[in-house]
This record gives sequence, C-alpha cells and structure tokens, in this order.
Amino acid sequence: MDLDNLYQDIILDHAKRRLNSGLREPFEAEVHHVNPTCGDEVTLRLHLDGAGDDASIADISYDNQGCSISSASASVMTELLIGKTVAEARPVHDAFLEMMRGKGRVEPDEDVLEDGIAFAGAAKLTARIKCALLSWMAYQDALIQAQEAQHG
Amino acid sequence: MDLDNLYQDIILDHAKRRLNSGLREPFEAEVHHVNPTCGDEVTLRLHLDGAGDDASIADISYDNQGCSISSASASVMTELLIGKTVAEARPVHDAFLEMMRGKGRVEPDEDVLEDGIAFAGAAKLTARIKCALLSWMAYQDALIQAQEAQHG
Amino acid sequence: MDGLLPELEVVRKDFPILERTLANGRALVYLDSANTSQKPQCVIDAMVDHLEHHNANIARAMHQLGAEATEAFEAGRDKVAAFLGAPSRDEVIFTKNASEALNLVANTLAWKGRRQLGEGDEVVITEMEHHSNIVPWQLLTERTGATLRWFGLTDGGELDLSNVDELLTERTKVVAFTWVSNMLGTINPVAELTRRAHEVGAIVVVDASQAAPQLRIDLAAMAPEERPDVVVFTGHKVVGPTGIGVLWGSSELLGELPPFLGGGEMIETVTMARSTYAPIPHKFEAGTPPIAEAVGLGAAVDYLSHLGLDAIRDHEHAITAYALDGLATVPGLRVLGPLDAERRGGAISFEIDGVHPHDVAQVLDSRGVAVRAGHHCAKPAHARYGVQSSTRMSSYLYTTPGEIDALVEALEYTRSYFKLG
Amino acid sequence: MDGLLPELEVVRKDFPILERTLANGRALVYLDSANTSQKPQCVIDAMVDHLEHHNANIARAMHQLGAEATEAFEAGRDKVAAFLGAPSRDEVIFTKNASEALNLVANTLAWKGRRQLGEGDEVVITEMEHHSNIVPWQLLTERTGATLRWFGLTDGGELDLSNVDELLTERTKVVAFTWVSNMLGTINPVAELTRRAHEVGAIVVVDASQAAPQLRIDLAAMAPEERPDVVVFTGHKVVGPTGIGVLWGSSELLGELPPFLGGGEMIETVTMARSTYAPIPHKFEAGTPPIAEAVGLGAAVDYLSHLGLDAIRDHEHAITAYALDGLATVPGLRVLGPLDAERRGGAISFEIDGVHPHDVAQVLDSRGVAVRAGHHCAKPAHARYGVQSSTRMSSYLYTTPGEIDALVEALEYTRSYFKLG
Ligand SMILES: Cc1ncc(COP(=O)(O)O)c(C=O)c1O
Ligand SMILES: Cc1ncc(COP(=O)(O)O)c(C=O)c1O
Repeated sequence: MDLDNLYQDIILDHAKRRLNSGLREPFEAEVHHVNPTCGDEVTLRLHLDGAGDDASIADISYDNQGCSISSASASVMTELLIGKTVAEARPVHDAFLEMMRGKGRVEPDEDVLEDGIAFAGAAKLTARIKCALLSWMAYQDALIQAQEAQHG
Repeated sequence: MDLDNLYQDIILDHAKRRLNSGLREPFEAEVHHVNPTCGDEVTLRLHLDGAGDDASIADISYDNQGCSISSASASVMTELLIGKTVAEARPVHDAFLEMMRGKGRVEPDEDVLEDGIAFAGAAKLTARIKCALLSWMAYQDALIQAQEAQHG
Repeated sequence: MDGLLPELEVVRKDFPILERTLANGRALVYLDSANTSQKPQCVIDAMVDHLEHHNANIARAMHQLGAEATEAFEAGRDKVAAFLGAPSRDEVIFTKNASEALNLVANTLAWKGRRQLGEGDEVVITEMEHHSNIVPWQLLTERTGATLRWFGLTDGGELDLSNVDELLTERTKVVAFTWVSNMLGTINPVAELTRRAHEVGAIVVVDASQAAPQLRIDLAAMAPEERPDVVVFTGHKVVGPTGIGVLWGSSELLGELPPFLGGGEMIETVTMARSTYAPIPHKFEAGTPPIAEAVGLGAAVDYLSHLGLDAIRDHEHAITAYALDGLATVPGLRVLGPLDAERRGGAISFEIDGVHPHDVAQVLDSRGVAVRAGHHCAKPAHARYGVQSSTRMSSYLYTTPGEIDALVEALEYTRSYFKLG
Repeated sequence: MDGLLPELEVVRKDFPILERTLANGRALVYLDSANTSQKPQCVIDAMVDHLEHHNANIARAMHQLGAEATEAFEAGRDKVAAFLGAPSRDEVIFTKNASEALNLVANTLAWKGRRQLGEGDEVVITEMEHHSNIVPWQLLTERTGATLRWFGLTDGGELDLSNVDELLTERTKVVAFTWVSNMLGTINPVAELTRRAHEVGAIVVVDASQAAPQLRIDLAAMAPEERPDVVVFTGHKVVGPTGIGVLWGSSELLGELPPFLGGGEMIETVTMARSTYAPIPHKFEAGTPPIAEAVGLGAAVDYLSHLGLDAIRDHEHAITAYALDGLATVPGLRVLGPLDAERRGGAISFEIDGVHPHDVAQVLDSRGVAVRAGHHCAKPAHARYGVQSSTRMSSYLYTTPGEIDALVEALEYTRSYFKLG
C-alpha cells in the first residue's frame, strides 16, 4: 500500500499534537489496555456528566505509549467524542469499529467519522488495525465500568 | 516381501507347537512384557542352576498371547537356550538381537542361531521386529532379576 | 450401488497416493482411514503455496508476508469454525492433535480456578474410549484425588446406559466420551448424554476424532442443554495434515479454565514477577502455532464441505453396509461392534478364528490391502470383549466397493494360507 | 566480504520465497529470520513426497505405507539426534514447538515424582528470556508454592552474573536460560552456568531456539557437568516446518519426570483403572505426532549440516558485523545488546529517536524490507532497558550484504519520511 495513504497528514498531525492527552480529574472509570502483539499501552479515564444514555461525555483523558496510528487514533477519538452524549457517541464508535474491521472494504461516512476517516488506510493492514482500535476499545470498556459504578 | 520368506515352515511349525510353553516351578525370576503397539504379552519364568556366568539355564517357561512370529520366537528361544550356561547363551542372544535390529542387512550365522535364522525375514519388516524380540527381551530382563536376587 | 459419492473415480483422482503401487506391483487398497486419512492434492498444494510464497510468523509480524501468513492462518480458523458450526470463531483453538486437546482440558482442571477438581469429585468416561480419552482423565483424577468412573458396554457394542442415574450425580464434574468409537464403530447418543450430564452440572467433553470425518456437526444448531462444552478432533483424519488438532470449547468454559501452556502469543502482558493472559483463542495457543498446518486444515475442511458431509456420510454408510455383508461371508470371522450399518461409523474391527490379527494384516498387506491390527488404542474395549487385539478395516470417502471385494478375497486367501477349514 | 557462505547466490536459489515480489514490485528483503526462517525447496519437497506417496500413521500401522511412514518419522529423529550430537537418539522428543517443550518440563515438575517442586524450592531464570521461557516457570512456581528468581542484565546487554552465588543455592531446583537471546542477540555462557547450577544440584534447561539455527551444538562432546539436562529448539527457525519442536533431555531426567500428555502411543498398557507408560521417547509423545513435519525437519537439519554449521555461523557473523557497522551510520539509532559481533547472534534490535518501531517497520515494509517491531516476546528485557518496544532485523544463511544495504537505506528514508533531522 501507498505509505501516504496510511500516514495521511491528519494522522501525522494528530500523532504530534495528541489532543486531550494527559490524565485528568475527575473521572468515574480508569482503564488500562495493552496491545499484546507489540506492547503498546493506553491508560484512559472517562468522566461522565449525568447518567444513562443522556449522560454527556465531559472528559476523556489518556496517557499512551504507542505508534503514530495509535496515538493519532486516541487524539481523534477524544476530539470526536468529548461533548457528545453517550447516545450520540455510539454511532460514531460503531462506525469506527465497522470501518476498522471491514478489511478496507467498508466505505466510511465522513459526516459521522470526520477526521476518523483518515484511518481507512490502516483498516487495510491487518497488523495496524489493533493500533487504531486500542483507545476506542479502552473507551468502550471505561464506559461500561463508569455506568456500572453509577448503578452500583 | 514374499510371504513365504516371512512365514517359513520353521516358524509356522514352532508357532503351532510352542515348545516349552506353560508356566512352571521352580523359578528365580518372573517377568511380564508387553508390546505396546499391539498389546501382545508374554509372562516368562527363568530357573537358573548355579550362579554367575557358569549358571546353567535349567528352565525357561512362558505363557504368551501373540502372533505366529512372537509365539514361534518364544518357542525357538527356549529350545536354543535351555541347557546352556548363561555365558554360552549370551552370544546366541546377542546374535539374535543383532540380526533383528540389522534391518535385514545382517547375515545371520546358522551355527549360532540354528532355527533362529528363520526370523531373518521378520527382521526386514519394521512392524514385526518387536514381535520377534518380545520373548528375548523378557529373557534378558529375567536374567538380570534372577542374578540380582542371587546377589541380594 | 446406492449412496456412493457421485463421480467416485474423479474424487479418487484428487488423492495422489491412491495411484501408488506397492511391492510386487500390487495396487494400494487403503482401508486404514480411521488411523489416518489420505490427503487430496488441494490440501498439499495449499501448504506448498504457503511455504513457497507466504511463509512468515503470524500475529507479531508487521510486514506483508506476516500479514499474508496471519490472514491465511486465521482463515483456517474461520473455516474450521464454519465446519463445526461454532457459535463463535474465537472458540476454536488449534492444538497439535486431538490428544493434546483432551489433555488441555484435563490438565487445566487440576489447577486453581472455578472448575478445579478435588477429592469427592468424579469424572465419568466410557469403556469404549481411545486411550487419548482415558489416560488424561486417569492422570487428572490421580493427581487431584478425584475419582474416575465409567459407563460399561453392552454385548452388542453400545454404551450401557442402564446405570446412568447411578453414574451421573451431583459429584460428577466432567463427562467425557467419544462420539463415534474408533474400534467398535458405535455412534453414541451425544445429545441425550450431554443433556443428562448438564442436568447434574457436569461439563461435557466429546471426542469427535472419528465423528468429524463422517458426520455433519452443527454446534450452533444444537439445543444449548444438548450442546457439549468441548468438542475435539484431529486434522489428519479429516484429509488434513498431521501436526494440528482442534479444540472447540464454549467461551464460558474456556474463559474459566486457567492457562495450559505458557509462552509467546498467549499473554497480555509479562513482567518477571507475573503475567496476564490474552483472551481466547490466543490464551490457549502458546508459541508459534501450526501455521502451514492450519492452512492445510482449512483447505481440508473446505474440500469436505465441497463434497458435502451428508454425501460423505451416505457414502460411508453404503460402503460399511457392503463391507459388513462381505465380511459375513468369511468363515470364522466375528465383527466386534454393532452389525447395523445405520448405527455405526466406517471402522469395522473383527477377529478370525485361528489367525492372530498381526498375521491377518501381514497377509492382507502382501495383497496390497492396508488395514490395522492390534488394540487400536482401545485396550479396555478389547478386554471387555475378551480379546487381546483385532484386525480393523476402515473406509473413507475415496473407498470403492471393489476395494471391499479385494479385502474379502484377501481374507479368504489368509484363511487358506494358514490352512484353516 | 570475508566469511560469507560460498556460492551464496546459489544457496538463495534453494529458497523459492526469496524470488517473491511484493506490493509495488518491490523485491523481498527478508530480515525477520529470528521470528521464522524461510524454507528451502528440499524441505518442502520432502514433505510433499511424504504426503503424496508414503502417508500413513506410524508405529501402529503394520502395512507397507505404515512401515515407510514410521521409518521416515524415526529417521527424522535420528537426523535431529545427529544434529544435536545427542548421546542417545531416544532422548529426542518431538513436541509442537519450543514453547511446548519448555512447558513439558515445567508442567511435569509440578506432579508427584522425585523432582516435584514445592515450597522453599527455587527456580532461577533470567531477565532476557523469551516469554516462552518465563511464563511456564511462573505457572510452575505459582502452582507449587516454589519461588521464581532471576539473573538481571548488565547495561551492555549481558547476563549479570555478579550475584550468582547468592542466586544459585541448595534451594535452586531448576535453572532455565536462553543460549542466544532473541532480542539482544547475546550469547550466554552455557558451559559455565550449567556447571555452577549442577554444583548446587539444580537441573539445567537451555532454550536453544535461537542457538540451534546458527551455532554448532554437540551435546555428546560436552563435559557431563557442563552439559545441560534439557535443550529445546523449534523446527520453523531451522529452515524446517511449523508444527514441530524438539526437546532433548538426558535419559536420566526424562526417566524421572512423570508423564505430561496422556494418550495413544505413550502407554505400555491401559486398563480403565490405571495405565503404565512406554519408555522414552514415546512416553512424552502422546497421540499422532507431527509426522510430515518430522520428515521436513529431518530434511532441514540435513540441509544445514550439508552447508555446515560452522560456515553458517561465519556467514551470520560476517553479516552481523556488516549490519552493526551500517546501523551505526544512521543518526539517532541505538542498538540494544552487545555491539561486538563476535559475542552475539544475528538478531539486532534497535530504537530510532522520534519514530515508533511500528512506524519504522511500516516504512521499511513499503520498501520490501521485512523486519519485526514490538516486544519480540521479551517484555521484561525491553523494560530493563526502559523501552516499550523496538525494531529488530535478523539475518540468516541466505542474507546478503546487499540486503543490509537496503535496510540501512530504508532506515534513512524512514527518517526523512518522518522529517527527522
Ligand atoms: C529464544 C526463543 N525461545 C522460544 C521461542 C519460542 O519458539 P516457538 O514459538 O516456536 O515455540 C522463540 C521464538 O519465538 C525464541 O526466539
Ligand atoms: C476416537 C479417537 N480419539 C482420539 C484419537 C487421537 O487422535 P490423535 O492421535 O490425532 O491425537 C483418535 C485417533 O487416533 C481416535 O480415533
């Protein structure tokens, strides 16, 4: 594959800027995810405002060690999701997963994914899919834990 | 290989007659050997007269379940070894093992092995070598045990 | 003859070894498929193509060859999952053979975890098991202080279920049995036995080594209470390569079992002091897996699906019925196991009065007919019927009625060679 | 360049995959041989010939194909025994990979027997082990109450033996370490460490997965006190197939260990209540072994012996020295491990300031250069040097200086692609 198709400017830019990185308070859930293949890691905190589907994602903060794809993906994700309600975030999350697991055959919807469509190139590379998904899986896990904590 | 080369008359004859079969008293050692591949078994008793290399092999009695090769081999062995001293039996035993493990490439010495040379055909068949060796290995084991018992 | 695979002669052309001639120019009559099956060209070619063009280690390799190898390996898993109708492809674990798959379960049940066995617990097996489904449970029960019990067999070669209520109790933690016997040919009532075992809370481990080659398995279609928790089979009996076996296990059970082998690929993270483990299937696949073998096995199950498991079953059934008829004409021959082709698989073990199985097999071999002689790794089942060993013919999808005729004729020759009757 | 294999271009022709072109018409530059080696045509052909003409199950089959398959499989064992200079061919056990071989030892040490571990006992490993030589010992010590200890590493990438007297005591029951590190390339002092461990009565387990491909091993020639008790390696790294590994163990130790996997072929006799076990090697080879794989592995070690292990070592050495020189020219590149080619194997891990190893590997791949990025199943060694992951190039007997040039050039390109310096 063409390198520039993978390392699109959006990705290189996000990888450098790492929007919303650093761990912040307050948070309801903190999770730690590892990519077993390469050892890349992310610690992610989620702060919700409210409960249930209407809760708003007040903050997602993170600290990661990873390649440009995984760093950029965390950056893009936080930019996309912070400020949305849990319900509003869901279709974005689903669309990202669908694109990444589609082996390059899923045409991403820019209206939903915005900068996230830059990862369409990574979706074609088996070995990089996990990089791009790492922080998204961490968010999903954190969401479940935060909501469980609220119910408990 | 030619069947008649394997199933020589000597073998079919010994397999039918099973010389010296049946378990007898007295004995100094009794061993039980199994061919793990097919489940064939032999129980063998050894009775020595005297001690050390000069001891004479007064009796070898056995009870076996096995194919014609393994039955004939027990019969031939007992016929060859009974009455010899332990020292006299050794070269016969060695020659038989050498022939069987020689993959058909060892020319057996009829003066030493007598009827035992009939197993030269079986030595060419990987799967039948263990059949022919079963009672000979049992004798060897019994000899060690009998001599240990004498020393103890 | 009804029921044979359509175009059998064309199918046989897929198997290069069937053209072999043996000593004295004899054609090969291969009737030892329950021992191992022959391989079609497409399986061999898939492995060669992998080794010549795509070989790399998997998962961890980031380069193009690595991606190709990983995709080929995981496609093997997808194909096996489809072959079994597995509820989830992640429930398919590659082992080295069926024996390792059974040991994986038995070994991990000894270690700390929700399912750990101990004194007072019972494991129930049957008298018709292959040694690979006996010895692991002996080791487990000896090592944990649990007790091993077993179903006996009827004179007709079936499981004796008359004492099922006495055998399956709240102490029963595992029930392990074969779907199809490799010695008697018996097909066991998997659904019924699984339901009974589940009623007492036991996990059910089914050895499908002889079933997978010839019965259609559809796990997802089974009622959950009748679906075993573990089903294993082995690559080399389903026209696949050696060096690979399959353990399917429910996510629930596999999630509860502690790790078996530790090492590369089964971890999440490792420090010197402690490690955490990857989710299934990787948790149970330590080290470099059988990559080329998974490619070959994928091609193998595709080949079987392409012929159709129902068509294969019909073929086996027709050949088995024909063989039972043929064997019945040989004087002094006694079949061990069910005599009704409907109720059995394609392995037929028998005795002939006055000739030891080794000698039978030897004479058959001189005529090019390859069968197995011995205890077929089922000593207890032989002991049950008072025999030390037997001769076994076993057919497969490439077997012809003419090969059965050759067997029967060679058996007659055996009798005359040893001057019987 | 001195030391290269004579006729390198002819040798390369033996490996069909080296003619592969990748995306964008790039030639393959395969520098991931420590991960898995490529296969020469003779290995592939040996397996194909076996599958097309001699396939049968072994040991138990009495027919001609069975005899051929058994002889071919056991010839594989003879060849491996010769390759290792094993004192006895029966001491060679076939496993599925190196990981299983290590687990075999660790798992059986947990069970009743003369060697069983318990509280107060210690197992000593090192910080440079592959996960496959760490996790099995963690599982063993966790499960038996024994304690896991380890040698640290020096800043230069070698074993820190300064506290050897403190680490190896009469409590030490097992010392397990790698001969050659797959991450740092370090060659460890096997003879010395083995002698020290034997002095305190410990058994010594050596992971030769990276040594077997490139160092001549002659077990029989070692002084008994310096000869490890167990040496393992894996087929796919010595130009052999996947699905097979080797455990060599002294008869004495193997005789003392209880069985690992139970099942067909490892038994002497089986009743429902109990079983007795076959002598080695069969005791540790339950079920149908990797038959075609043993044939392939036999052809592989013959191929290596034919080229000559000393010649291969010289080649690796020359290429490694050339690579270390080349890498030193890349700004911001830091090699992890010894910098002296004499004292290391052919795997070279490195970091480049400002680019993550994944991104390095990706850009290299776009130029056809296949390397590995990640922790290479050696997380603790990475942690020791304060890095999360690294990029690793690894050469083998077919590697050319031109391929090293291609690597260095591609690294320069990587730096420019990511706009460094
Ligand atoms: C040093 C070392 N030990 C053990 C292994 C494990 O080998 P395998 O994955 O074939 O079990 C490897 C290779 O991955 C290795 O490099
Ligand atoms: C019923 C049954 N179970 C288990 C096995 C063991 O399979 P493998 O030897 O491939 O482990 C076999 C075949 O030998 C079998 O027939």
